Parts: sequence; structure tokens; C-alpha cells
Amino acid sequence: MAKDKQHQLEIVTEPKFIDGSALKIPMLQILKEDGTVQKGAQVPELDKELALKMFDTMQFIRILDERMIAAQRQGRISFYLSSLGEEAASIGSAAALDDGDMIMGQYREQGALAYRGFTVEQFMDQLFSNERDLGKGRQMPVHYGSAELNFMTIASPLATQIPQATGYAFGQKMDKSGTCTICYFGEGAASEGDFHAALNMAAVYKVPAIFFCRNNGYAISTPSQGEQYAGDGIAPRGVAYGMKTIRVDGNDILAVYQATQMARKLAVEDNEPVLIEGMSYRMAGHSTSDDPTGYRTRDEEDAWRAKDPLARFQTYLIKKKWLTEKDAEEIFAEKKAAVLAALKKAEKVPAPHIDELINDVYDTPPQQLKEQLEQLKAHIRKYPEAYPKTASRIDGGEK
Amino acid sequence: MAKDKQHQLEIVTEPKFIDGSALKIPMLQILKEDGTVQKGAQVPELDKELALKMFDTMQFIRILDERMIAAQRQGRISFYLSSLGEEAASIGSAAALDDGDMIMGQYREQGALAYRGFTVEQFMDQLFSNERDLGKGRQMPVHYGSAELNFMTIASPLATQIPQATGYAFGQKMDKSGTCTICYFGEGAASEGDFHAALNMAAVYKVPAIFFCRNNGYAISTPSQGEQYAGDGIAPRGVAYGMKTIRVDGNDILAVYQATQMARKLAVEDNEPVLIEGMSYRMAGHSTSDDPTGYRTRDEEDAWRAKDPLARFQTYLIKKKWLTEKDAEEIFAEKKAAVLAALKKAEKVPAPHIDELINDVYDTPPQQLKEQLEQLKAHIRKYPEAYPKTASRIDGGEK
Amino acid sequence: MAKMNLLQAINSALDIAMAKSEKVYSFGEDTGSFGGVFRATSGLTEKYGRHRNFNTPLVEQGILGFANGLASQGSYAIAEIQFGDYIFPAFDQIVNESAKFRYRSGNEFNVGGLTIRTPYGGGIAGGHYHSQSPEAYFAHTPGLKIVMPRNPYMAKGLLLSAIFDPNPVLFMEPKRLYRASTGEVPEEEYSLELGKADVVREGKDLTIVAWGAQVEMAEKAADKAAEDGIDCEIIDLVSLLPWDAETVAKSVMKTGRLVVTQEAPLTSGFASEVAATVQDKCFLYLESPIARVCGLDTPYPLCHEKEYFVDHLKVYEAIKASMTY
Amino acid sequence: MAKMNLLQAINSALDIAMAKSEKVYSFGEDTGSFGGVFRATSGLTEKYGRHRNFNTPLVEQGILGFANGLASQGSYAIAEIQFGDYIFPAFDQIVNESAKFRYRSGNEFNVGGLTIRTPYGGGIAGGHYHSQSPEAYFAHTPGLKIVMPRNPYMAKGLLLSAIFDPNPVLFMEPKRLYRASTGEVPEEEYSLELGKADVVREGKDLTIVAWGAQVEMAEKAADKAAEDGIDCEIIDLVSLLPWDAETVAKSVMKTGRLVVTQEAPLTSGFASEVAATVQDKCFLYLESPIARVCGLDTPYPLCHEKEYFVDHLKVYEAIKASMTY
Ligand SMILES: Cc1ncc(C[n+]2csc(CCOP(=O)(O)OP(=O)(O)O)c2C)c(N)n1
Ligand SMILES: Cc1ncc(C[n+]2csc(CCOP(=O)(O)OP(=O)(O)O)c2C)c(N)n1
Ligand SMILES: [Mg+2]
Ligand SMILES: [Mg+2]
Repeated sequence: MAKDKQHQLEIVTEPKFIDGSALKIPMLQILKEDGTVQKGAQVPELDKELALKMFDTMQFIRILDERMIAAQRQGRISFYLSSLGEEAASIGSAAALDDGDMIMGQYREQGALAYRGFTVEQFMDQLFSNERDLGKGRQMPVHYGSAELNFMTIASPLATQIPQATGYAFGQKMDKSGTCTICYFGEGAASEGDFHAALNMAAVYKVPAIFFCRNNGYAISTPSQGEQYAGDGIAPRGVAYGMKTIRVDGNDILAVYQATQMARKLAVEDNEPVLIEGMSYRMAGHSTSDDPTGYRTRDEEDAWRAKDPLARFQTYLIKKKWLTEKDAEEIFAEKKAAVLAALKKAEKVPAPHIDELINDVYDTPPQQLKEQLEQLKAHIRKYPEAYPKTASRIDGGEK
Repeated sequence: MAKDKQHQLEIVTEPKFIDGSALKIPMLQILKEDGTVQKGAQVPELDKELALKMFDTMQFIRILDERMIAAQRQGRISFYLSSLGEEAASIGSAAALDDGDMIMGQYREQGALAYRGFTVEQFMDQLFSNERDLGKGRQMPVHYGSAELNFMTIASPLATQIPQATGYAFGQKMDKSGTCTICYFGEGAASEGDFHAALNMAAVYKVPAIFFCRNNGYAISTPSQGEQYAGDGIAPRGVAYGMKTIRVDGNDILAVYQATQMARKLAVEDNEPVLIEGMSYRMAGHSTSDDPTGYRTRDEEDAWRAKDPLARFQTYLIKKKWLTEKDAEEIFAEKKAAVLAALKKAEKVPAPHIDELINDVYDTPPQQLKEQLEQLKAHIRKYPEAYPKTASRIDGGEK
Repeated sequence: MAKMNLLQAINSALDIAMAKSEKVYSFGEDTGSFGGVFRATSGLTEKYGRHRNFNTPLVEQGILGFANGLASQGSYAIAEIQFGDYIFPAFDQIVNESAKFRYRSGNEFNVGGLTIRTPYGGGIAGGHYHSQSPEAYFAHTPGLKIVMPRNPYMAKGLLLSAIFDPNPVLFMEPKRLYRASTGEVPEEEYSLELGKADVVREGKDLTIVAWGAQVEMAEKAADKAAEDGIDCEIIDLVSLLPWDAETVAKSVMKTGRLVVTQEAPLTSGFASEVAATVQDKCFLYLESPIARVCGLDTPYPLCHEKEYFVDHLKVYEAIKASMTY
Repeated sequence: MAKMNLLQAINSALDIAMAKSEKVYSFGEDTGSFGGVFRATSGLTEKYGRHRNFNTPLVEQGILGFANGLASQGSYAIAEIQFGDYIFPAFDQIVNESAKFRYRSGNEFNVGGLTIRTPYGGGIAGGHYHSQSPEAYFAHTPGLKIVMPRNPYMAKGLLLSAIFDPNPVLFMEPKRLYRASTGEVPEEEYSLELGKADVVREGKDLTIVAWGAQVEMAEKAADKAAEDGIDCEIIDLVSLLPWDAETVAKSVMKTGRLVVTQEAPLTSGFASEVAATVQDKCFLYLESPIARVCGLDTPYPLCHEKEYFVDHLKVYEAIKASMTY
């Protein structure tokens, strides 16, 4: 076949249009919905301790999410956003990483953070915006972050973290750190221009980054297929950028773990960025502000309930005799108690001191900002009854 | 093979990463470099009149470009940007459209505009920013536009016109107009977020738009392969968006014509947006401000000179006996004379009146802007020697 | 007349516009049959079909690019940006494209049919990214109109004007008032003039200038000042671009004192433009410095929102300081 | 000391920074071995390798996203945006991300190592999209620093400070002066303080405030005014965010008169912030209204650039008007 020299392209004479059907990307599955192993599948190497840590974390997150949705309903926190049904995606992938790897999330990856070791108290401190929150109470609930755990602070603007992951991974590569960056995002966020910029640049610079798209079928009320995109999801885009790509069953923690483990090797050893698309489903509303009954059916939800990643993994572990029903119940009870205790404690911790209002805008507050704070404090002293939470602590406090 | 129900995905158990090699898109070529027809190729139906109009336009644009580069060197215009070597892409595609179709260009599609009927005087009036310029002298040279000819005014910010094309085509579809929009852009501009937004939205809304990427190997000094992208160019992205896609030899006007004609049919009759990637080469510097010797070799340029689209088409037409060498020389001489005459005329036409400074910011100038203009005019009257071009006409003029 | 909240008034304006012309389209993230996260577009898909009111993919720059193109084609494009905080990815399409479309083409083309709707502002426990008031970011942009209603009546009339105005309009909706602000609103079509400030209350001692949700704070502060015998004139700017400097200057020439208040941070906010212009136009009339009562120069915080918020007490204090200067 | 033009001074600063720390990276469109369209990054690839100074794909939002990520990793990321006019696609990454990175994380993370370099300004026959002065668009953004040098000496010292400053800095280079402005510049490393205005010339009758290339117009206007016996003090703001209101106020308390001049359109430009602040701080000292001498409220035109340009004659007229008020 003739080849064009400069571009090294194959030449054809028949005008044929190619479309999405030219590239259908299959989905890796190891555990079937019933928790048994797919015929022919190679279960990734995984010792009991690791498997149980993964299970433990899944349990914890499931409870945390359910409990905090309830807490929001009770008016104890202003807002919550759960990862119900998607625990395998974040936990399975986080488990395949090194602690030195950077995690950049969207907002539904509390599982990865918990896996890294964020304590239940730390979760609660953030959720209650109290003075122990590492983020100093400045962002809405679920915007966690921890430098110590290499978990970049979550921020609301969608997709901005994706090109940031490319840049972060570039720095890791230049530092010869032997680490990589994983970046999570939804299939909705993948419509943003930042996604396009990020993946193309990552492919050009060959950075050790893993782009993990959680395709959970919805962006708030917008269904993915046909309204978010018309093609075969997100994975083919990786191929188009010339990037290693794989699609996995996002509700199968073993498939997620295996794919991420291999992706990490490609990223760290070969500087090959990787796109993973994990197919899953957002079981709850988008957040506590959302009611999904307005845009999807109960039937659809039920069909996905049958694919529950936690039940699936539990069945597998029980079959493997690494876990009994009773163990699972004990873990559940223990996690639940911990969550409830931490919740009660955190809601009593006071808010950060008012002086924190002007810190961290810059490395040190400029003169004008100091004056603005002083004016504000003078104002609060004048009207203490109007600012009751602050007024009482304004001249004491820790700063 | 098992299929995932919700997503209709094929399930696999082997963790295989797919990469760019999974989707290599071939290039349609009808005319070989030597102007003969590729074996097996189906030459598109094209009558003599149309073929000669295409040839005529190519000649005109070649001369216009060469002459205006020279005019810029002589200091007669401030800036110029040629389409040397890329004439087939814009003219071949424009020839496949209806006059009612909207053209949205980047800045290197003067061929499409000339094909539509923009006169040599109109070109010159814009290039000299004189008072006859439809754009009222407000933008740099080559930022042409004409509502009458359905050619959207060129603007410098790259890629912004791509999602605009999606919106324009949406309106055409809703109006049941039977027309489409063609949108040109470079392979560099295809890195912008706006490109991603545009193609994805076009695929979702199924709008009658043809996205024509001129892949000319460079974005100013940045080579496309490896520095602009790591994949197989731009075409695979269309496939990823689930959009009909084809790659053509951009220096083969017959291939361009054929692909665009078919694309137009898909767009207008089936509301299928199409991505066409035309492979070509920017023979001159990026613009008159650029000197390409700093970033590419003479050898590379020479290799492409051998693929010249104008010579190729001329050979074809001569072989076909629709043209003789002598005809071609006559056309050349006639176009050249017209260009020179128009140039001389246009440079003598005065600039737009100063009153135009505040028109078209809004549909009518707000009070404050009128006051600003009056202040400015008072100032100019005070210092006429400092603003010689305007001062003499400030109180006469056409407005 | 019917009692409506601000959201219902917006919805009514959209409904009337869509009924009036087939060329009116409404779209944005989740704005389709779901009706948008605030439900401003509820019922429009049922009434006008899924090609007239629809969801977009999640890409603000695309929404505005698409909207610019659709408007340039001769349609009325009403684009919703889900939160004002998320308008920045579309900044280029608005500032470099929408605003310059007509001028750069010598009026060969225009996007006059474009209206950008977006909820803005704080006081809703939204933290950094659901509370910003980004109007000043756009106010430096010739070619754009910026309109901010303060109540349902204004919202409906102004939105109808914005939609059919032959210029691109950024229409910023005070989300804190979406449900909180209610009032009598005509059910039929009506329009209110863009570019014209509204004297909400006449007074002789001091002028307060505000816009959008902040007008409420001005009113409360004026009420409190009235108890001290201070008679405030309150002007709602309504339009920030072009803005009605004449009405403000006339008022300040009468009162001799000016307090401008905005939700956004102080530095380079629109209050600065008002102050700069008024000190020039009213130099000899001013009896005290023009005071700006604004947010602190920090990102919008979550946990100290109460303190950060530019409430009526802060405006009141500025009034008193100005009176006793 | 060596004679350098402004571009050479920038190049020298980049060279020194890259030699000083291996963690300094420089990148942008065409900035690799080609050296950028203005050649500010010439020679850096040869010296530091193609992983330290390199081309990016053509995507400003990606450049800034990448730069934010790289800076958050602990590197010094110097991102070039080819023209200030093309910075808007990166607006979200700058305004919502760079500026809020430290605050929102409670100082767990920061992008202090980020410096954004971009040429700005008119007077070069560039029309709408190669002439804009977009500084005011960014000046409403707590968390960001904005620096604009007026000559080679300032450019080098300020750029070195910007690169190593622990906050994100937007560094705007007056491209009209790239080759036109020359002067003696130390060849070695030195730095100039950010956030500090520079009294370019002392005077007692009237204060002129300007920044970047516009300082030249202030100087020429002051020269012309001197012929009339008017003694102008000229202040180069140098930094727009945070800006040095104290130095300006001190000067105006002395002179009693202020002219602020900027290239950008009048409405909501940074001159408005200066005027608003100074009328407050210096109310009792002002003998005439603060004058803003700015571009017209239109997009930047090509064919009437000479008339549109805020030249020294316009500044001079404002000085005279202020003196005779
Ligand atoms: C730039 C931006 N635009 C809009 C929003 C509002 N918003 C928050 S989440 C969301 C949907 C995200 O969907 P997806 O990326 O699929 O993630 P999922 O919630 O499904 O996990 C939207 C539109 C935002 N936060 N940022
Ligand atoms: C948003 C934006 N960024 C940068 C530029 C500066 N610029 C003008 S042309 C160009 C290269 C474009 O390359 P490509 O899209 O391949 O088109 P070509 O010039 O090769 O036809 C650049 C970087 C611009 N005009 N707009
Ligand atoms: Mg989703
Ligand atoms: Mg190119």
C-alpha cells in the first residue's frame, strides 16, 4: 500500500467516512455481578491483608456516606455529596498506588482519601468546617485535602485539576521521583476544555499520569449517552490522543485494581500516561441538593443496585474464606460507631478564629487586608449580637 | 461475547491497553503528485466550467499572496498572511458548497472567500484598512468578512469560531434552511478547548457542520507531530466524538472536493456533522512577521514544493485538455494585472472617518461614548499636526 | 398581576419570549426537561420542545461559543451558566467574542440576540465557588451590556428587554433572592429599559448606590439611618454596562454624600468605577469622601460568611461615618 | 552593567533564574528552541535543555492548568502567554485556581512558584487582538499579584522577584517597549520589591500615576508641563496587586492633584480603583477632581490607533485642566 512520506499515512482512493463504530472499546471485568470470577480472568495478585483493607475502606465509606446524607437531612451539616455505588472505582485504584503518588480528585473520591489514611475525625472536621479542618473551614463540605497524604485539596470548578495533574506529573518526572499522579474526574467533566488540554499535553510530554474517568452515567441530571457525548464514552479519546487506554467495570474492584496497577507501571516506568474509564453508576442524588427522581427511573436504579461493588467484593471475599458474614457485620458495626462518635465530637468543635479570614490569601497578609480585618473586628465588637459566633471569641482565640 | 447491559459494552477478561495504533486513519488521494489520477480512484463529477473556476481561483490566490507578501516587504501594508501551498484545501472545499452555506475561517482561507466572489478590490480595501473596507478598517490585514457572501468575519483568537460554527449550524438546522456551515481551523487551533467543546456538541446535537482541519504541519514554529499532539493527527478525535470523519490529501483539490461534497450531503441531508482533516504544508512563513528558517529545513520545504496543489491541478487540467499552458499563462497575467491595479487604487482610498471609532460597539453609541468621541475630536482640533491623517477630515467627512 | 418569586418571574419571562418568537432558544447545563438546578427553565421543554430548551454538555466555553454562533445566525440565544462562579471558562468567548463581534466586523455580523443568564452572589453557605459576584470582571468590556435585577418585577421586565435587545447582555440573577424575594408581577409581557438606573427611594441627606441583591441591604441600612433622622436616597444601578452615571451624579449633587455598596471584594470592583466617576462629576458638591462598602479582599469564605457578608449594618455604619465626616 | 533592551533584560532574568534552580521551567507557545515570537526565551533550550524550556501545544487554558499543577508540585513554573489578548481562555485557571489555591486548601497546597509572563499593550498596529491591556480584568482577584515593568532595569529585577515570590504573579510586559526601551542593566542577579510604587520624578504641583509603558507618556507630558512651569510628580505603580496606595496618597497629600493614566478603556479600568481609593484617602487635600486619562470605551481599533492611543498630549491636557480647575 502506498504511503505518504511526510505524514507516513496510508493512501486510499475510496472516499470512506469512518465513525464511532470504528473504535468500540471493550470493558475489563474480573468479578461478575454475583461475585464469582469471570471465566478466563486472571485475578490480580492481592494478599489477604490488602484485600481486607480495601474491603474495610469500602465499608467505611459506605457508612460515612449514608450517615452524612442523614446528617444533612437533620440539618447538622449544610451539604453532602456521596460516592454511593462508586466505592470500587476510587478505592480499587488508590490501592494500586504508592503513598508517594499524588491524588487529584473531583469530589466523589472520598474512598481514595480514606484508603490513604485520612481519619474519621479528619473527615468530620472538614464536614463541620471546624477549627481543626485542614482547609480551615473555607470550603463547602467534602472539599477535603491533605498535603501529608498527597491528596490535593478538592475544589468545585470542574476539570481544572486535569491539566494540573499533567503539570504535577511533569514535575514528578523531572524530579525522577519514581511517583505518578492519578487524576479522577467524571464523564461530565470530560466535556470541559481543560480535559482536552490535559490529555493532549500529557501525551505530548509523556508524563507519569493516570487519568481515571468515573463514568457514572450522569452529570447531575444530564445523562451521559447522547446528551453528554455521542460517541463510545470517554475511552476512545485517549486513543485519539495517542495515549494508552483501558475501560474497566468500575463496580469490579479487582478489575479496577488490576488496570490501575498496570497503568501505574506504564506511567512510572515508561512515562506513558494512561486513561482509564471506569463504568459505574451514581446510586444517590448528585448531592444532598439533588433529587434524582425528576430525571431517572427507579427501575434503572434497581438494575444498578444489583451490580453493587461492595456486595460483589464481599461475596468474593467470603467465597475465598478471607471473610465471614459475621466479620463483615462486625466491621460494619465498628465503622458505624466510629463515624457516629466522630460526628458528635466534630460538631462541637468551634469554627476557626476570625483572624483566619485573611490568612493564606497570600503567603502573608498585605497591609490593606490587615486593615480590612481590623475594621471588621471593630465592627463586630460594635454589634456583637449580630455576629454571635465570632463576637465572643474575637479578642481571645488562638491567634 | 458477553455484553454489559446498561452500557452495551463488550466484556473482556484480559487487561489490554489500547493506544493510538488501534486507529490509524488513511488519507484519500485522487490526484497523485505528478497530476495523474491514482489507480482505482473515482474522479468526482466536475464539469469544465467548475474545474476552471477552481483553477482560476487558485491562480488568483497564489498571485495575491505572493504580491502582498512583497507589498508588506515594501512597507505598503503592515502585515500579511498567505495561504501559499494550501490553496487546494480552501478552494476545493468551498467549491463543493452552496452559496447559502456559511463559511467560518481561521485566517488562511482567502481561497474560499475568493471562490465565493469577493472581488480583488474588496480584498485590497481590507488589506489597506481604507474606508471601503467592509470591516471599517478595524482589524489587521486578512481579517476579511462579508455577510452578503456568507463568510463570517475572521478574528484573531484561535478556535473560537469552532463552537460558533456548531451554534450557527444548529440555527440552520432549526430553520430547516437546507444549508450547512463549514468551519476551517489549523491543527494547532485543534489543541484549544474550544475545539473539543465544538466537536462534542456538534456530535450530540447532530448539526449540519463540516469541520475542516487544515493540518499544515506547523503552528507558527511548533511542529505538529510530537509537539502539538502525540497521536495520529486530528482525525481520530472525530471518531472518538462519534462523528463521521475522513482524512484527505489537502494538496489534491479533487480529493478535497470529493470529500467535502460527500460531507455536505451527510450534513445537510442526514444532519451528520463531519470532520475532514486535510494534510498539507504551509509553504511560506506563518505570516510576514515570521521567518521559518529558524525552525525547519530547506529540504523539508522542497519536498513539499514537489506536492504543489496548483501545479498538480494544472497538469491534470492540461492532460484533460481543458486548459493549455498558454491559457494558464494568460490567466496568470490577467490576475496579476488585476491585483496590481487594485492595489494601487486601494492604497489611495482614505481611512474611515474618525466618527466610525465609536460605531458598532453597540447597535447605537451610548451617551458616554459620544462624549468620549467629542472630547477626542476637540483634542485633535487642538493638535492637528499630531494627528495629521484625521485632523484634515475631522469636520467634513462622510458622517 | 400575580405573586411571583424571582425564579418564577424569570421563568415567566423565558416562557413569554419563547412563545413570542420561534427563534428563541434556551440552554445550559441541566436546563432541559429537568429545568435547571434552580428550576428557572422548568416547563419550557414540555411547552416548546426539546430543541428549543435543552441540556448542553458540561462545557461553559462551548455553551458560549455555541450561543455566539447561534446568535450570529439570527437566533435569540439564551445561555444559562449554572453558577456565576463557573462563567470564567467562557470568559474568552464573552470578552473577546460576544463583545467585539459587531465592532470587528464593521457591523457585517453581530450577536445581538445573545443573553447570558447566571445566578450570582453569596449569603447561601456556598463558599468560594457558589457565592462569587463576578460582575466587575465583565464591566471593563465595551460591547457588552450587564444587567442585574433586584426583585421579581424588575427581573421579568429586564430579562425580556435583555433577550430582545440587539446587543449581547449578561444578565446576573441574585440567587439569594430566587425564592426569598416575592412580589406582584404582571403575567403578560412588559419590558424595562436597560442602561437606566432606578431611584428606589428619594432622600436628601445621602445617596446610596447598589445593584442586585445588595439593594436590599441599602434599604435596610436606610431604614435604620432614618431612625437617626438621616434621609437616604437609594439608587439601584440596574445596568452596570452601560451605566447611568447621570442619575447618580444628579442625586449626589443634591445630597453631597455617596455610599456605594457591593457584595464583591473591594479592589477593582464596580463600586470603584462609580466612585471614580462621581468624584469627577460632583467634585464641588461632595461633603465627604465617597465610601465603598464591599467584601474583603479575600476569596469568598464558607465558615465566616456571616462576618464577611456585606450586611446592612456595615452599610449603616458607612452612612453614619459619611454624615459625621 | 550592560546596555540591554527590555527583551534582553527579560531573557537575562529567565537565564539567571534557570541557572539558579533546576526547578525553574519556562514554557509557552513557540517558546522552545525557537525562542518565542518575540524571542524572550531565546537560547534557554540550548542552555538548559528541552525539558526546562519548551513549546506547549496551542491551548492557553492548558498552559495555565499545567503551570498550576507544576507549581503546586513545588516547581517554579514560568508560563508565557503569547499575547495578553489570548490570556482569556486561561482566565478560569488564573482567577479561580491560581489565585485561590492556597486559601481554599488552608495552606496545605499553593502555587507560589507560578509566574505568568505576557506581552500587553498597543501602539504597534496590532488592532483588536494584539493591543489589549487586560490588567484590570485581573485586578479584582485576591490572591494574585500583578506586576508591570516600565523599562529593562525594572523588568529584570521585578521578573526575578516574581519568579521566586511565594505567590502566583502575573507579569505583564509592555511589548511596544520590547526593543524601543533600552538602558543599563546589571548582568548579575538582583531583585526589586513587589507591591511597592516607584516615585519616578518628584514634583510639587500635581501627581501623575501610571504603570508599564504608560509611564513614558506621563514623563513626556510632565516634560511638556514643565515648560509651562508645572512641576509634576510621577509615580509608577509597578505592582497593581497588591498596590501601594500609601505612596500615591502621600504624594497627592503633597500636590493636591492627581492624573491617572492607563492604555486600557476607561470604564472599570485600574485607574478607577486608584481614583476611588485616593478620593477617600486624600479627600481634604484634593484641589481638583482626579482625572483619568484612558482609552475610549471601544475595542482597540487598527486604523485610528494614533487617535485612540493615550499619548502624552492627552495626559498633558489633563494636567492643564487639573491645574486650572
Ligand atoms: C466549571 C463547572 N461547571 C459546572 C459546575 C456545576 N457542577 C457541579 S458537579 C456537576 C456535574 C458533574 O458531573 P460528572 O463530571 O459526570 O461527575 P459526577 O458528579 O457524575 O461524579 C456540575 C455541572 C462546576 N462545579 N464547575
Ligand atoms: C487563542 C490564541 N492563541 C494564540 C494565538 C497566536 N497565534 C496565531 S496563529 C498561531 C498558530 C496557529 O497554528 P494553526 O492552528 O496550525 O494554523 P496555521 O497558522 O498553521 O494555519 C498562534 C499560536 C492566537 N491568535 N489565538
Ligand atoms: Mg458523572
Ligand atoms: Mg498549522
